[in-house]
Amino acid sequence: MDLGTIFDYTLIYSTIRASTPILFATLAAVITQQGDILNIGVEGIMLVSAFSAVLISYLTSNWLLGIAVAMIVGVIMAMIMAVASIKYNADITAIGMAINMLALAVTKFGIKQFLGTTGSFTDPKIAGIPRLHFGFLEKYKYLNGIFNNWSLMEVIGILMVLALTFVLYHTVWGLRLRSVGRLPMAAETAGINVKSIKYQIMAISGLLGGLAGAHLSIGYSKMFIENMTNGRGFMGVAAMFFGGANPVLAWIGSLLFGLIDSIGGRLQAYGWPSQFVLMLPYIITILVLSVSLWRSAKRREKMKSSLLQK
Amino acid sequence: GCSSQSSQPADSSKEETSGDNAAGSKKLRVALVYSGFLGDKSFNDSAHAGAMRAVNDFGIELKELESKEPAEWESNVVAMASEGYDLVVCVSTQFQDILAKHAPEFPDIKFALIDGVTKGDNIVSTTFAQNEGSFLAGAAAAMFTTKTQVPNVNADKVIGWVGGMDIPVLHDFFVGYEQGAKYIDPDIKILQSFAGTFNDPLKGKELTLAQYSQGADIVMNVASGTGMGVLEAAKEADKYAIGVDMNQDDVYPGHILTSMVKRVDNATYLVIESVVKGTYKGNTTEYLDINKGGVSLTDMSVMKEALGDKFPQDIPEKIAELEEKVKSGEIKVNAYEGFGRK
Amino acid sequence: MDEYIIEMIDITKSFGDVKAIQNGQFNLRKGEIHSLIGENGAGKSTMMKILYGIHQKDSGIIKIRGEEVRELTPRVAIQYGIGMVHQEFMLVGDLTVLENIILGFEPRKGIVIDFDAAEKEIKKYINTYGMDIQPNKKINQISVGEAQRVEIIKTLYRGAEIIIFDEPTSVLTPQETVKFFEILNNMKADGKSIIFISHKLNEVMEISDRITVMRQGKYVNTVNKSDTNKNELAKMMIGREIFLNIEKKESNPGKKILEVNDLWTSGEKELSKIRGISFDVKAGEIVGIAGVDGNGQSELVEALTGLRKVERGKITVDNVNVTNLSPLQIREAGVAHIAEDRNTRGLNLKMNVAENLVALKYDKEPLAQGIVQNRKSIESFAKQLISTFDIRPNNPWALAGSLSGGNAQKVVIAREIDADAKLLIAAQPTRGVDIGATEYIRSKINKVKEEGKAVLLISADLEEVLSLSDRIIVMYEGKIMGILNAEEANEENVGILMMGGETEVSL
Amino acid sequence: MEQTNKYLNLLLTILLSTIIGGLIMLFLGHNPIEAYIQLLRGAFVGKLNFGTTLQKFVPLLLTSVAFLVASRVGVFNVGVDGELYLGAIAAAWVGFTFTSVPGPILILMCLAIAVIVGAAWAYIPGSLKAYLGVNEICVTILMNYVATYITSYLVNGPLSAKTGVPQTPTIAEGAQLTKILKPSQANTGLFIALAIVAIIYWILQNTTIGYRFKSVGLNPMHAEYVGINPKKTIINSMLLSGAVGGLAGAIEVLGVYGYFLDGFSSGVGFDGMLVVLMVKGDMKMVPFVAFFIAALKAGALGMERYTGLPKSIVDTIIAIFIIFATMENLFSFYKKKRIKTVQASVSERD
Ligand SMILES: Nc1ncnc2c1ncn2[C@@H]1O[C@H](COP(=O)(O)OP(=O)(O)OP(=O)(O)O)[C@@H](O)[C@H]1O
Ligand SMILES: Nc1ncnc2c1ncn2[C@@H]1O[C@H](COP(=O)(O)OP(=O)(O)OP(=O)(O)O)[C@@H](O)[C@H]1O
Ligand SMILES: [Mg+2]
Ligand SMILES: [Mg+2]
Repeated sequence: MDLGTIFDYTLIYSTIRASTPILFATLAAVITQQGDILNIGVEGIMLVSAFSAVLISYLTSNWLLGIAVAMIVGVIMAMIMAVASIKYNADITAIGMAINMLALAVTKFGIKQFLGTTGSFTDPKIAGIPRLHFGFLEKYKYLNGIFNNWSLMEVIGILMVLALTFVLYHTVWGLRLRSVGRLPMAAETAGINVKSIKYQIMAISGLLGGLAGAHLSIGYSKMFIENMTNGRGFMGVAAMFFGGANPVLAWIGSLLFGLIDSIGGRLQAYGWPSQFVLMLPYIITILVLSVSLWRSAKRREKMKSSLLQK
Repeated sequence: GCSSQSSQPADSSKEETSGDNAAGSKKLRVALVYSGFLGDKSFNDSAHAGAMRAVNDFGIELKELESKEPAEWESNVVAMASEGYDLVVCVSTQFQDILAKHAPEFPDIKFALIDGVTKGDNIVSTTFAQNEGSFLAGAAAAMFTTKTQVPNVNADKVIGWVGGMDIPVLHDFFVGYEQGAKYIDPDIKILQSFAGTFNDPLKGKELTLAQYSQGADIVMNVASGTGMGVLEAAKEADKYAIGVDMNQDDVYPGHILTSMVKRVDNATYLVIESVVKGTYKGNTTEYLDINKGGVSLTDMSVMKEALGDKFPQDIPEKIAELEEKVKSGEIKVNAYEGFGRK
Repeated sequence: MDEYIIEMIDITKSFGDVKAIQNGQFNLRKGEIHSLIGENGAGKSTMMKILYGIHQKDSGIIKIRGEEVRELTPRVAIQYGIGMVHQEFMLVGDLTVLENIILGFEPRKGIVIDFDAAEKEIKKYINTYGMDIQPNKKINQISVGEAQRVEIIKTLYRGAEIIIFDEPTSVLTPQETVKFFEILNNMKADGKSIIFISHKLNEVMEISDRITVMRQGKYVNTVNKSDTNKNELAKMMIGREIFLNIEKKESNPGKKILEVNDLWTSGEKELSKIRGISFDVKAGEIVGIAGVDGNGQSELVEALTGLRKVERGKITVDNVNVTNLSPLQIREAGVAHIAEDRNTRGLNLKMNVAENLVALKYDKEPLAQGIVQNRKSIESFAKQLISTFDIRPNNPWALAGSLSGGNAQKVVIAREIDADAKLLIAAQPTRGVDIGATEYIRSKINKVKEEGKAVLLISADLEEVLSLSDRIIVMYEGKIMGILNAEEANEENVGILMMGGETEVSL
Repeated sequence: MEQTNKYLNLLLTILLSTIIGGLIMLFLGHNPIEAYIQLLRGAFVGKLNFGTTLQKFVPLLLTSVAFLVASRVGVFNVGVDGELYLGAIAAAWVGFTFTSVPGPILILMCLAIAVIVGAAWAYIPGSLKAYLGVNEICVTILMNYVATYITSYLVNGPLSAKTGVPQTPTIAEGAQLTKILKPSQANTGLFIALAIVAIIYWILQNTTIGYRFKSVGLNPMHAEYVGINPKKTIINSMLLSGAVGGLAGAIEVLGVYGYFLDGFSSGVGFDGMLVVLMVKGDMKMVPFVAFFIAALKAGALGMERYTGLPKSIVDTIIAIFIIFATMENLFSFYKKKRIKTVQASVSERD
């Protein structure tokens, strides 16, 4: 086995590329988790948005419009969840799973109804989200390989991580959101409208889920295939847990997925049984989650220890 | 035990004939049962195309049932048989056991199995020598990867292969592909990946890009929906791919060297035709190998047009030569366990 | 009367079938301290939560500065200059003191929070009222007293002119209470109007200008402090005269049942880690542990009952080493435990009374044969305890969560006393229970002692500790400040020890 | 009073989703009445159709109960699918390996191994949850992927029938459960499932095990305090949950397929979870709702066959139904009225 062709510089960009579809889902889960809502419906939001993005981009040949509509559709889906869970007290997990199911069904007959085909749809008329190409980088092999030709969405993804961090920890709204997620009574008594904030984060989650979907269908690829999210929303939720709902840590979680995925793809080529390579990201995530919790439990215990005091 | 259902075929046929103004004679009723969904631009779509040709040519009545769930495959087959369809075509190897189990329960119904073999007086099986077609694809890929005059082709002797689910029939493809490549150049390195699913184009794309980054210039897909991602990766990375099942050459012209066509459409058309013409004979197996035109490579004309004079003309020439050798038996292509001539 | 800045007239409020308030009346003059008193569940908190907009009244009129306000939410209340320091602090543990204070009223530079401006503003209050806090610490890391100061600054920061304190002193030491009253008087001098909720009559008599009494959701009366006295107030609160001091028989301690030797544990907070304490409890005596909440009492109880890991040291029960055994093993060694928090530990509110009562014996004969539960025996067992301990309603299938605080506590007491253990650990046995039930529970605990069992009583209520115990251990910051015999202990010297001070009588 | 409201709610929910589904069909240019008739026919009329309903009911019932068992201790076992797969392949392995064992014993062996494997698999998320506090929803979702890949590896490698289809060899004739309602695939697994469910209900309701589950599920702090070990209880319930999940897989193999087929069951575990969430933990309702969903799914097949309406419409209706069913006070108009009248009478008295 030639390790050089597995761990070379192209792995850096391929990690970014493979992690971005998960990253948006991760952030969609992070923002709601900050308000104590486990948004397991990201998967479905993504799927419907991916479909809308392709549909609009195909009909108008305008990728911006595609993204915009994907985001609107994402918000609509999220609002269904929000109304059901906030106004009508529905179990958020149940609603999330129902939304996922709804998304699968709706897109299935959506393809047939609006695109006149089944299963999958691709067409040259679909306008894709552009890539950022810098001519001056071409001279340098490594810089070119790592930084050139990023998809616009990959850049936006990272900007989103920074933006979310900023919003959560430096703005008024972020402070209020964090208090809502941790002790809603405190927020309520500070005159903060807890429900309104919960609706807001669900809406933002819908926007991010919409971006996630749009990236999937007109950014990362230019097609729509039934169930093309294929668990990426769930992976996003896992990455969110990994990062304890902190945007930067959760981003690292999704990068980890991307990295393992990329390495896995390369390892397979050397004859590893495909199934074992394919299950690696899942196993490693479980391991990392367990180890990090085990360690933090230990650390907390140590910190709490009375023997170390005085 | 299907007597209790006798009323059903009657009334549904009534509905359908009422909408049918054609000649008084009853239309032949054909059902196609898939083990997945249409729209894969490969295996299933190909069968669908064949069936549609039969609809055009013979005016048959066609019912298609798609499903991904094995439990539903079985009940779909049984339901179609109970409904009294004249011919039930099962489009996938996966129906082998289901047919073996249920065909005897419906002795008056004709069954056909595409891409698999099941014995039975009312079953016609068709299989393909995908290994032979893949042999040619492998040879073409092996030659192509060193043609540095073609843009973005490096001198490295590395080619790729991306499969959908890791199931036996895909290995039959791979065995041929590998043998073909090694036939051209024993030193060639072949990267093999499975996406683990037939409908995750993103995964297919990622795997393909990984293979490109490991030096492959051309990657064959045998991956149904996942394969869409393989082809897209070729276009995006400005590299090359090989299509499968149907002629995928013009999906991204100039990036798909050729396609290994499996004439599922022909197989479907032929079995319907045999029933129309009354030549259907149960308990037979049609082995559609390269000799019978069951598998073949496309003529690379799309690629030729795209590359112009950079197109390596020696490839189609060599492939034509190899094709003859395979046909004549001079080259014997290996098959994966459970496949090949029986 | 237009001099009132708050008028609440004919307020009613129900929670489902519970009529929390039926005829609520309350008013407040500018610049006065007006106490609201009543037994547990009298509706004090509910009245004030309605005023602060947390609960919506079912009917009635609320006027603020003479103006009728129909739609009250916390935000509206804050705009009217009302602030509330809640019975349970409304502080977000993960956030800093500063963040908690400015929450909802953040000074900003553009969309960014201006933390510097906030800190400057807060310094003003710290200086004016002499309230010491550390703005950049997380709430998790500060003491209860400090948390209360944070709550007060929070209301001041929001511009409150009318401040409601819901049982503010229940978590404070006598000395801290003195300091707290100073702050209250400062605020009054500053022109703030204050509502003070309590059921401690001493405090009420000390601080108030006027006093309103509620009983069982109904308004009883409003009196000037100068026109009343403690006895009259007590009668109004309870509707009868009551004497809490139970007769304490001369104790007759037997052999040591519980021995604790150099015990160390971790703690929820820095101050509540147990750091090397030793003591014992003998058969036939009640040892009381006094101390301000959060000085390690909870941790001690948890360590003794197997709910918290012991890091060093040894615990024996009747000469059996139970250090770090499981709660079940410790119970089997002869320990019963009245948990300090009936809602989370002591009871399973979502199970019925019978299920709660059998929790210690559900898998023993005759309540179960093998793994099969015997519904009939469970019912008769529960009914018997219900009648012995006078639990109301006497329906074994009622949900524990539907019981009033006092009756819920009786379920816990019944179960633990029925366990008939050598050692009863009673943590805050009467917390949040009304006077009638308190009297009953204390007499039951005393009876356990008289039966020759060992009792360890932990209570934040100094009066309770003093009136029941034979010996009193005072804890401060996870250590024992002193162990006093009942005769030599009084509110003053125990109070000083509770503050970490020195006193001559300490042994 | 409360009870009737709940059932009334469910009926109203069904009605509402049916109407919405009908509107969607109208919008898509189909006749909803016709479609619903075909749906009912597809679910109930004729041996094939009714049999298909029963065949779908069995695994759904078992996965619902598997999820229910874990949910009693407050654990969200989304991993029933994984347990089902591993149980299924283990049962298949025993079934085709020990062919000389007499039928009934072989069946028991198959069920036993599936139970063990399913339980062992569920032990992982259970113990991670109990001892490390790792979120079980996250872990079980991830473990489902792992389980699918493991079975996929086995069925394409060591346990492959080598026929070109990714499946194991067929299990011994004697181990196959008898089909009822031929030509449908309904089988005597139905009775095994019903018996198992009855036993589990009995355990949950009448035994000390059930008491412990309930106690831990409703308040683990209290349970710990009275001497029940919440960690062990969580793990035990996950073991039981996994066992039932594994059993569901075994019954599918022994009853429906006769072998393990790669990817044979998509998402029954999820469906089971949804059933439980819909009834909000009311155990008695689980079988009925599971049957209802199974009938809808089977009916959808029929509807697609007879009308050409895509099955996805029924999936849409089911999803809408779930969304409404999980809402709490959706149909509270009559409740509100009640409270208002109570208040009115109160103020009258005062
Ligand atoms: N959030 C709630 N939802 C439903 N019922 C509640 C709630 N909070 C309290 N109750 C009801 O209040 C009654 C007594 O509870 P509560 O805790 O107020 O007791 P208390 O001793 O009167 O007050 P406290 O413990 O606050 O001093 C019970 O009947 C309980 O069901
Ligand atoms: N959220 C709630 N849901 C249901 N019942 C409640 C709720 N809050 C209070 N109650 C009930 O309303 C009544 C009044 O409770 P409230 O908390 O106002 O009493 P309180 O006078 O403050 O008592 P305490 O001295 O214990 O704080 C109690 O019987 C309580 O059970
Ligand atoms: Mg090359
Ligand atoms: Mg109160």
